[in-house]
Amino acid sequence: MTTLLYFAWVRETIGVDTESLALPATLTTVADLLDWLALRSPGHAAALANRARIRVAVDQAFATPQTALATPREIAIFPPVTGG
Amino acid sequence: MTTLLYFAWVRETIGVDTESLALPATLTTVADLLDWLALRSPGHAAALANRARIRVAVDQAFATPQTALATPREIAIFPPVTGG
Amino acid sequence: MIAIRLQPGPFDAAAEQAALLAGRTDLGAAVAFTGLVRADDGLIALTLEHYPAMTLAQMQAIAHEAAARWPGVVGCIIHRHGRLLPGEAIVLVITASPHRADAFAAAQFLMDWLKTQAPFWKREEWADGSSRWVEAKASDNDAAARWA
Amino acid sequence: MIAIRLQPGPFDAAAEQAALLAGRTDLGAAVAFTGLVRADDGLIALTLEHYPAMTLAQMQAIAHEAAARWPGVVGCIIHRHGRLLPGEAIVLVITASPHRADAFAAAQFLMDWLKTQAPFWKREEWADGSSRWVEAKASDNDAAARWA
Repeated sequence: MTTLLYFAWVRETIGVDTESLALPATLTTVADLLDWLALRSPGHAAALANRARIRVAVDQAFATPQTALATPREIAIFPPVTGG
Repeated sequence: MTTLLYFAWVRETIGVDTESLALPATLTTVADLLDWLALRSPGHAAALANRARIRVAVDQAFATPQTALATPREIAIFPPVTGG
Repeated sequence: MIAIRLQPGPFDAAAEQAALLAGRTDLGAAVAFTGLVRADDGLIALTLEHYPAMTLAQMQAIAHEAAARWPGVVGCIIHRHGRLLPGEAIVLVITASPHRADAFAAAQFLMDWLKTQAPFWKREEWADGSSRWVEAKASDNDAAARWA
Repeated sequence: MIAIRLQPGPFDAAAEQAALLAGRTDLGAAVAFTGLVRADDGLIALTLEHYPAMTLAQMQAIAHEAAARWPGVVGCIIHRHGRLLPGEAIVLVITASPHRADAFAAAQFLMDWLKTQAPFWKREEWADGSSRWVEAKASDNDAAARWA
Protein backbone atom coordinates (compact mmCIF):
# COMPACT_ATOMS: atom_id res chain seq x y z
CA MET A 1 0.00 0.00 0.00
CA THR A 2 1.12 3.54 -0.77
CA THR A 3 0.11 6.60 1.24
CA LEU A 4 -1.15 9.46 -0.88
CA LEU A 5 -1.01 12.93 0.68
CA TYR A 6 -2.72 16.03 -0.71
CA PHE A 7 -2.00 19.65 0.21
CA ALA A 8 -3.52 23.12 -0.25
CA TRP A 9 -6.20 23.37 -2.96
CA VAL A 10 -5.38 19.88 -4.23
CA ARG A 11 -6.46 18.58 -0.81
CA GLU A 12 -9.58 20.77 -0.78
CA THR A 13 -10.61 19.78 -4.32
CA ILE A 14 -10.11 16.06 -3.77
CA GLY A 15 -11.84 16.35 -0.40
CA VAL A 16 -9.47 14.21 1.68
CA ASP A 17 -5.98 14.90 2.96
CA THR A 18 -4.71 11.33 2.72
CA GLU A 19 -5.64 7.94 1.33
CA SER A 20 -3.95 4.56 1.28
CA LEU A 21 -3.97 2.88 -2.14
CA ALA A 22 -2.59 -0.24 -3.77
CA LEU A 23 -0.98 1.09 -6.94
CA PRO A 24 -1.32 -1.21 -9.99
CA ALA A 25 2.04 -2.54 -11.21
CA THR A 26 1.28 -0.99 -14.61
CA LEU A 27 1.98 2.51 -13.22
CA THR A 28 5.67 3.08 -13.97
CA THR A 29 6.00 6.87 -13.77
CA VAL A 30 4.52 9.83 -11.87
CA ALA A 31 2.62 10.78 -15.04
CA ASP A 32 1.02 7.30 -15.14
CA LEU A 33 0.01 7.68 -11.49
CA LEU A 34 -1.68 11.06 -12.09
CA ASP A 35 -3.61 9.65 -15.08
CA TRP A 36 -4.79 6.74 -12.96
CA LEU A 37 -5.67 8.88 -9.91
CA ALA A 38 -7.72 11.29 -12.04
CA LEU A 39 -10.17 8.43 -12.71
CA ARG A 40 -10.94 7.82 -9.03
CA SER A 41 -13.57 10.56 -8.53
CA PRO A 42 -14.78 13.85 -9.99
CA GLY A 43 -12.78 15.57 -7.24
CA HIS A 44 -9.58 13.80 -8.26
CA ALA A 45 -10.29 14.63 -11.90
CA ALA A 46 -10.85 18.32 -11.11
CA ALA A 47 -7.77 18.60 -8.89
CA LEU A 48 -5.51 16.99 -11.47
CA ALA A 49 -7.04 18.54 -14.60
CA ASN A 50 -4.24 21.03 -15.21
CA ARG A 51 -0.96 19.16 -14.78
CA ALA A 52 1.08 22.39 -15.14
CA ARG A 53 -0.32 23.43 -11.73
CA ILE A 54 0.55 20.13 -10.02
CA ARG A 55 3.76 19.21 -8.20
CA VAL A 56 4.61 15.77 -6.82
CA ALA A 57 7.01 14.46 -4.18
CA VAL A 58 7.84 10.74 -4.07
CA ASP A 59 9.03 9.59 -0.67
CA GLN A 60 9.56 13.25 0.25
CA ALA A 61 11.71 14.18 -2.73
CA PHE A 62 10.46 16.44 -5.52
CA ALA A 63 9.63 14.41 -8.64
CA THR A 64 8.86 15.13 -12.30
CA PRO A 65 6.25 13.45 -14.53
CA GLN A 66 9.08 11.19 -15.78
CA THR A 67 10.18 10.05 -12.32
CA ALA A 68 9.96 6.24 -11.99
CA LEU A 69 7.65 5.02 -9.24
CA ALA A 70 9.54 1.87 -8.10
CA THR A 71 7.86 0.99 -4.77
CA PRO A 72 7.03 4.28 -3.11
CA ARG A 73 5.75 4.39 0.45
CA GLU A 74 4.50 7.99 0.32
CA ILE A 75 3.48 10.21 -2.57
CA ALA A 76 2.44 13.83 -2.02
CA ILE A 77 0.54 15.90 -4.58
CA PHE A 78 0.25 19.67 -4.23
CA PRO A 79 0.36 23.05 -6.02
CA PRO A 80 3.63 24.92 -6.62
CA VAL A 81 4.94 25.99 -3.20
CA THR A 82 4.40 29.54 -1.87
CA GLY A 83 6.27 29.72 1.44
CA GLY A 84 9.00 32.07 2.61
CA MET B 1 41.18 83.03 3.99
CA THR B 2 40.45 79.35 3.34
CA THR B 3 40.25 76.71 6.04
CA LEU B 4 42.28 73.58 5.25
CA LEU B 5 41.28 70.39 7.08
CA TYR B 6 43.34 67.18 7.18
CA PHE B 7 42.13 63.73 8.19
CA ALA B 8 43.55 60.29 9.04
CA TRP B 9 47.20 59.75 8.05
CA VAL B 10 47.24 62.98 6.02
CA ARG B 11 46.57 64.81 9.29
CA GLU B 12 49.20 62.79 11.17
CA THR B 13 51.86 63.29 8.49
CA ILE B 14 51.28 67.03 8.14
CA GLY B 15 51.16 67.31 11.92
CA VAL B 16 48.15 69.66 12.23
CA ASP B 17 44.44 69.01 11.73
CA THR B 18 43.58 72.44 10.36
CA GLU B 19 45.19 75.63 9.11
CA SER B 20 43.84 78.88 7.72
CA LEU B 21 45.56 80.03 4.54
CA ALA B 22 45.29 82.81 1.98
CA LEU B 23 45.37 80.94 -1.32
CA PRO B 24 47.23 82.74 -4.14
CA ALA B 25 44.95 83.72 -7.01
CA THR B 26 47.21 81.71 -9.34
CA LEU B 27 45.78 78.44 -7.95
CA THR B 28 42.92 77.61 -10.30
CA THR B 29 42.39 73.86 -9.70
CA VAL B 30 42.64 71.32 -6.90
CA ALA B 31 45.81 69.97 -8.56
CA ASP B 32 47.38 73.46 -8.38
CA LEU B 33 46.49 73.67 -4.71
CA LEU B 34 48.13 70.33 -3.89
CA ASP B 35 51.33 71.36 -5.74
CA TRP B 36 51.42 74.60 -3.78
CA LEU B 37 50.64 72.99 -0.40
CA ALA B 38 53.37 70.38 -0.87
CA LEU B 39 55.95 73.20 -0.71
CA ARG B 40 54.86 74.41 2.74
CA SER B 41 56.80 71.88 4.86
CA PRO B 42 58.48 68.46 4.71
CA GLY B 43 55.31 67.10 6.37
CA HIS B 44 53.07 68.54 3.66
CA ALA B 45 55.44 67.21 1.01
CA ALA B 46 55.42 63.70 2.51
CA ALA B 47 51.62 63.61 2.97
CA LEU B 48 50.96 64.72 -0.59
CA ALA B 49 53.79 62.79 -2.31
CA ASN B 50 51.53 60.12 -3.81
CA ARG B 51 48.54 61.90 -5.30
CA ALA B 52 46.82 58.58 -6.12
CA ARG B 53 46.34 58.12 -2.34
CA ILE B 54 44.86 61.60 -1.80
CA ARG B 55 41.22 62.65 -1.93
CA VAL B 56 39.93 66.21 -1.69
CA ALA B 57 36.59 67.79 -0.76
CA VAL B 58 35.95 71.45 -1.66
CA ASP B 59 33.29 73.06 0.52
CA GLN B 60 32.25 69.55 1.62
CA ALA B 61 31.76 68.09 -1.86
CA PHE B 62 34.15 65.50 -3.30
CA ALA B 63 36.46 67.06 -5.89
CA THR B 64 38.89 65.83 -8.55
CA PRO B 65 42.31 67.27 -9.47
CA GLN B 66 40.54 69.18 -12.26
CA THR B 67 37.92 70.78 -9.98
CA ALA B 68 38.09 74.60 -10.18
CA LEU B 69 38.80 76.33 -6.87
CA ALA B 70 36.72 79.53 -7.29
CA THR B 71 36.62 80.99 -3.75
CA PRO B 72 36.40 78.02 -1.41
CA ARG B 73 35.82 78.52 2.29
CA GLU B 74 36.83 74.99 3.34
CA ILE B 75 39.02 72.39 1.66
CA ALA B 76 39.55 68.96 3.22
CA ILE B 77 42.38 66.62 2.24
CA PHE B 78 42.33 62.96 3.26
CA PRO B 79 42.99 59.35 2.18
CA PRO B 80 40.35 57.25 0.37
CA VAL B 81 37.50 56.66 2.84
CA THR B 82 37.19 53.37 4.79
CA GLY B 83 33.94 53.59 6.76
CA GLY B 84 30.94 51.32 6.77
CA MET C 1 26.53 25.78 10.08
CA ILE C 2 23.07 27.11 9.27
CA ALA C 3 20.52 26.00 11.86
CA ILE C 4 16.87 25.50 10.95
CA ARG C 5 13.65 25.67 12.95
CA LEU C 6 9.96 25.32 12.16
CA GLN C 7 7.43 26.66 14.67
CA PRO C 8 3.93 28.12 14.90
CA GLY C 9 4.86 30.91 17.33
CA PRO C 10 6.81 34.14 16.90
CA PHE C 11 10.59 34.43 16.99
CA ASP C 12 12.97 36.97 18.51
CA ALA C 13 15.28 38.06 15.69
CA ALA C 14 17.57 40.05 18.00
CA ALA C 15 18.07 37.08 20.34
CA GLU C 16 18.76 34.78 17.39
CA GLN C 17 21.37 37.15 15.96
CA ALA C 18 23.00 37.65 19.38
CA ALA C 19 23.27 33.87 19.82
CA LEU C 20 24.81 33.49 16.38
CA LEU C 21 27.44 36.19 17.01
CA ALA C 22 28.18 35.28 20.65
CA GLY C 23 31.87 34.65 21.23
CA ARG C 24 32.65 35.23 17.55
CA THR C 25 34.94 38.09 16.59
CA ASP C 26 35.72 36.81 13.10
CA LEU C 27 32.38 37.92 11.67
CA GLY C 28 32.34 41.40 10.15
CA ALA C 29 28.87 41.30 8.62
CA ALA C 30 25.42 40.06 9.62
CA VAL C 31 22.30 40.16 7.45
CA ALA C 32 18.88 39.51 8.98
CA PHE C 33 15.94 39.10 6.61
CA THR C 34 12.39 39.10 7.96
CA GLY C 35 9.42 38.18 5.79
CA LEU C 36 6.14 39.70 6.98
CA VAL C 37 2.42 39.30 6.28
CA ARG C 38 1.41 42.23 4.08
CA ALA C 39 -2.15 43.49 4.53
CA ASP C 40 -3.06 43.84 0.91
CA ASP C 41 -6.46 45.60 0.70
CA GLY C 42 -8.88 43.63 2.84
CA LEU C 43 -6.59 40.75 3.80
CA ILE C 44 -7.31 39.68 7.36
CA ALA C 45 -5.07 36.64 7.81
CA LEU C 46 -2.68 34.26 6.12
CA THR C 47 -2.48 30.55 6.94
CA LEU C 48 0.66 28.60 6.14
CA GLU C 49 0.06 24.93 5.49
CA HIS C 50 3.09 22.66 5.13
CA TYR C 51 4.10 19.03 4.58
CA PRO C 52 5.42 18.03 8.01
CA ALA C 53 7.41 14.97 7.00
CA MET C 54 9.20 16.84 4.24
CA THR C 55 9.46 20.45 5.42
CA LEU C 56 12.34 20.15 7.87
CA ALA C 57 14.28 17.84 5.55
CA GLN C 58 13.88 20.31 2.73
CA MET C 59 14.88 23.28 4.92
CA GLN C 60 17.93 21.26 6.00
CA ALA C 61 18.85 20.55 2.38
CA ILE C 62 18.58 24.27 1.54
CA ALA C 63 20.75 25.16 4.55
CA HIS C 64 23.37 22.56 3.54
CA GLU C 65 23.44 23.89 -0.01
CA ALA C 66 24.07 27.44 1.24
CA ALA C 67 26.79 26.23 3.65
CA ALA C 68 28.49 24.41 0.77
CA ARG C 69 28.35 27.46 -1.51
CA TRP C 70 29.49 29.94 1.18
CA PRO C 71 31.67 27.96 3.61
CA GLY C 72 32.46 31.01 5.77
CA VAL C 73 28.79 31.75 6.43
CA VAL C 74 26.98 30.83 9.64
CA GLY C 75 23.29 31.45 10.12
CA CYS C 76 19.80 30.31 10.86
CA ILE C 77 16.43 29.88 9.20
CA ILE C 78 13.22 30.04 11.24
CA HIS C 79 9.96 29.47 9.38
CA ARG C 80 6.54 29.74 10.98
CA HIS C 81 3.38 27.85 10.04
CA GLY C 82 -0.27 28.20 10.94
CA ARG C 83 -2.45 31.31 10.95
CA LEU C 84 -0.73 34.71 10.95
CA LEU C 85 -2.11 38.25 11.01
CA PRO C 86 -1.04 41.27 8.94
CA GLY C 87 2.28 42.65 10.16
CA GLU C 88 3.34 39.35 11.74
CA ALA C 89 6.68 37.84 10.78
CA ILE C 90 6.58 34.64 8.71
CA VAL C 91 10.21 33.79 8.20
CA LEU C 92 13.62 34.84 9.54
CA VAL C 93 16.91 34.23 7.74
CA ILE C 94 20.12 35.40 9.41
CA THR C 95 23.55 35.02 7.83
CA ALA C 96 26.92 36.20 9.15
CA SER C 97 30.35 36.06 7.57
CA PRO C 98 33.74 37.80 7.65
CA HIS C 99 32.78 40.09 4.73
CA ARG C 100 29.42 41.46 3.66
CA ALA C 101 29.20 40.12 0.09
CA ASP C 102 28.89 36.48 1.27
CA ALA C 103 26.34 37.31 3.98
CA PHE C 104 24.13 39.18 1.49
CA ALA C 105 24.43 36.49 -1.18
CA ALA C 106 23.70 33.60 1.20
CA ALA C 107 20.67 35.37 2.70
CA GLN C 108 19.19 36.01 -0.74
CA PHE C 109 19.92 32.45 -1.85
CA LEU C 110 18.23 31.02 1.26
CA MET C 111 15.13 33.14 0.72
CA ASP C 112 14.95 32.36 -3.01
CA TRP C 113 15.20 28.64 -2.36
CA LEU C 114 12.78 28.69 0.59
CA LYS C 115 10.25 30.39 -1.69
CA THR C 116 10.56 27.72 -4.38
CA GLN C 117 11.87 24.53 -2.71
CA ALA C 118 10.21 24.26 0.70
CA PRO C 119 6.72 22.69 0.88
CA PHE C 120 4.68 25.57 2.28
CA TRP C 121 1.42 26.93 0.89
CA LYS C 122 -0.24 30.22 1.84
CA ARG C 123 -4.00 30.65 2.06
CA GLU C 124 -5.36 34.20 2.29
CA GLU C 125 -8.51 35.13 4.22
CA TRP C 126 -10.32 38.26 3.07
CA ALA C 127 -12.63 40.67 4.89
CA ASP C 128 -15.56 39.59 2.68
CA GLY C 129 -15.32 36.04 4.04
CA SER C 130 -13.66 34.58 0.97
CA SER C 131 -10.33 32.82 0.95
CA ARG C 132 -7.89 31.85 -1.76
CA TRP C 133 -4.61 30.02 -2.13
CA VAL C 134 -1.68 32.22 -3.13
CA GLU C 135 -0.38 31.46 -6.62
CA ALA C 136 3.35 30.83 -7.06
CA LYS C 137 5.05 33.87 -8.62
CA ALA C 138 7.14 33.76 -11.78
CA SER C 139 9.42 36.35 -10.16
CA ASP C 140 10.24 33.85 -7.40
CA ASN C 141 11.15 31.21 -9.96
CA ASP C 142 13.33 33.73 -11.80
CA ALA C 143 15.03 34.71 -8.54
CA ALA C 144 15.74 31.06 -7.70
CA ALA C 145 17.00 30.36 -11.22
CA ARG C 146 19.89 32.83 -10.86
CA TRP C 147 21.59 30.41 -8.42
CA ALA C 148 21.47 27.43 -10.82
CA MET D 1 12.18 57.94 3.72
CA ILE D 2 15.54 56.64 4.91
CA ALA D 3 16.56 58.23 8.21
CA ILE D 4 20.21 58.73 9.15
CA ARG D 5 22.04 59.00 12.45
CA LEU D 6 25.65 59.39 13.50
CA GLN D 7 26.59 58.56 17.09
CA PRO D 8 29.47 57.29 19.22
CA GLY D 9 27.39 54.86 21.29
CA PRO D 10 25.78 51.52 20.47
CA PHE D 11 22.42 51.09 18.73
CA ASP D 12 19.50 48.70 19.26
CA ALA D 13 18.80 47.12 15.87
CA ALA D 14 15.59 45.41 17.06
CA ALA D 15 14.14 48.68 18.38
CA GLU D 16 15.06 50.48 15.16
CA GLN D 17 13.40 47.81 13.03
CA ALA D 18 10.29 47.76 15.24
CA ALA D 19 10.00 51.57 14.93
CA LEU D 20 10.33 51.34 11.16
CA LEU D 21 7.62 48.68 10.84
CA ALA D 22 5.24 50.10 13.47
CA GLY D 23 1.77 50.70 12.06
CA ARG D 24 2.86 49.54 8.59
CA THR D 25 1.22 46.48 7.09
CA ASP D 26 2.28 47.18 3.51
CA LEU D 27 5.85 45.98 4.07
CA GLY D 28 6.49 42.31 3.30
CA ALA D 29 10.25 42.32 3.68
CA ALA D 30 12.83 43.82 6.03
CA VAL D 31 16.61 43.52 5.68
CA ALA D 32 18.87 44.52 8.58
CA PHE D 33 22.59 44.69 7.90
CA THR D 34 25.04 45.04 10.78
CA GLY D 35 28.74 45.75 10.22
CA LEU D 36 30.95 44.55 13.08
CA VAL D 37 34.57 45.00 14.23
CA ARG D 38 36.40 41.82 13.28
CA ALA D 39 39.24 40.79 15.60
CA ASP D 40 41.80 39.93 12.98
CA ASP D 41 44.83 38.35 14.73
CA GLY D 42 45.97 40.72 17.45
CA LEU D 43 43.60 43.60 16.72
CA ILE D 44 42.53 45.23 19.98
CA ALA D 45 40.47 48.20 18.80
CA LEU D 46 39.29 50.21 15.81
CA THR D 47 38.86 53.99 15.87
CA LEU D 48 36.59 55.65 13.34
CA GLU D 49 37.57 59.23 12.52
CA HIS D 50 35.19 61.27 10.39
CA TYR D 51 34.70 64.75 8.89
CA PRO D 52 31.91 66.18 11.06
CA ALA D 53 30.78 68.98 8.74
CA MET D 54 30.49 66.62 5.78
CA THR D 55 29.55 63.23 7.22
CA LEU D 56 25.84 63.77 7.87
CA ALA D 57 25.38 65.63 4.58
CA GLN D 58 27.00 62.76 2.73
CA MET D 59 24.95 60.11 4.59
CA GLN D 60 21.85 62.13 3.72
CA ALA D 61 22.83 62.26 0.06
CA ILE D 62 23.35 58.47 0.03
CA ALA D 63 19.94 57.96 1.70
CA HIS D 64 18.25 60.26 -0.85
CA GLU D 65 19.88 58.42 -3.73
CA ALA D 66 18.57 55.07 -2.43
CA ALA D 67 15.08 56.51 -1.86
CA ALA D 68 15.07 57.81 -5.45
CA ARG D 69 16.19 54.45 -6.89
CA TRP D 70 13.78 52.37 -4.76
CA PRO D 71 10.77 54.61 -4.04
CA GLY D 72 8.93 51.90 -2.08
CA VAL D 73 11.77 51.41 0.39
CA VAL D 74 11.82 52.88 3.89
CA GLY D 75 14.78 52.47 6.20
CA CYS D 76 17.51 53.86 8.37
CA ILE D 77 21.28 54.17 8.51
CA ILE D 78 23.08 54.45 11.85
CA HIS D 79 26.86 54.88 11.74
CA ARG D 80 29.06 54.99 14.82
CA HIS D 81 32.33 56.86 15.26
CA GLY D 82 35.06 56.81 17.89
CA ARG D 83 36.85 53.83 19.42
CA LEU D 84 35.21 50.39 19.08
CA LEU D 85 36.25 46.96 20.34
CA PRO D 86 36.21 43.60 18.50
CA GLY D 87 32.67 42.29 18.16
CA GLU D 88 31.09 45.74 18.49
CA ALA D 89 28.72 46.96 15.80
CA ILE D 90 29.94 49.81 13.58
CA VAL D 91 27.04 50.40 11.26
CA LEU D 92 23.38 49.43 10.90
CA VAL D 93 21.40 49.62 7.68
CA ILE D 94 17.74 48.59 7.72
CA THR D 95 15.53 48.60 4.63
CA ALA D 96 11.91 47.50 4.31
CA SER D 97 9.68 47.27 1.25
CA PRO D 98 6.61 45.43 -0.06
CA HIS D 99 8.79 42.77 -1.76
CA ARG D 100 12.20 41.39 -0.85
CA ALA D 101 14.17 42.19 -4.00
CA ASP D 102 14.02 45.96 -3.39
CA ALA D 103 14.88 45.65 0.30
CA PHE D 104 17.95 43.51 -0.47
CA ALA D 105 19.09 45.77 -3.34
CA ALA D 106 18.68 48.99 -1.37
CA ALA D 107 20.53 47.59 1.67
CA GLN D 108 23.47 46.52 -0.48
CA PHE D 109 23.50 49.84 -2.32
CA LEU D 110 23.51 51.78 0.96
CA MET D 111 26.42 49.73 2.33
CA ASP D 112 28.42 49.95 -0.90
CA TRP D 113 28.04 53.72 -1.03
CA LEU D 114 28.69 54.21 2.69
CA LYS D 115 31.96 52.29 2.23
CA THR D 116 33.10 54.52 -0.64
CA GLN D 117 31.26 57.86 -0.33
CA ALA D 118 31.05 58.71 3.37
CA PRO D 119 34.06 60.45 4.98
CA PHE D 120 35.07 57.90 7.62
CA TRP D 121 38.55 56.48 8.21
CA LYS D 122 39.40 53.45 10.34
CA ARG D 123 42.56 53.22 12.42
CA GLU D 124 43.51 49.80 13.82
CA GLU D 125 45.27 49.30 17.15
CA TRP D 126 47.29 46.12 17.53
CA ALA D 127 48.33 44.10 20.58
CA ASP D 128 52.03 44.97 19.95
CA GLY D 129 51.26 48.66 20.46
CA SER D 130 51.37 49.56 16.79
CA SER D 131 48.55 51.15 14.87
CA ARG D 132 47.77 51.62 11.20
CA TRP D 133 45.16 53.24 9.01
CA VAL D 134 43.01 50.79 7.07
CA GLU D 135 43.60 50.96 3.31
CA ALA D 136 40.60 51.34 1.01
CA LYS D 137 39.73 48.04 -0.69
CA ALA D 138 39.47 47.57 -4.44
CA SER D 139 36.57 45.16 -3.77
CA ASP D 140 34.60 48.02 -2.16
CA ASN D 141 35.16 50.22 -5.22
CA ASP D 142 34.08 47.35 -7.47
CA ALA D 143 30.96 46.79 -5.34
CA ALA D 144 30.07 50.50 -5.52
CA ALA D 145 30.69 50.61 -9.28
CA ARG D 146 27.90 48.10 -9.98
CA TRP D 147 25.32 50.78 -9.09
CA ALA D 148 26.70 53.36 -11.56
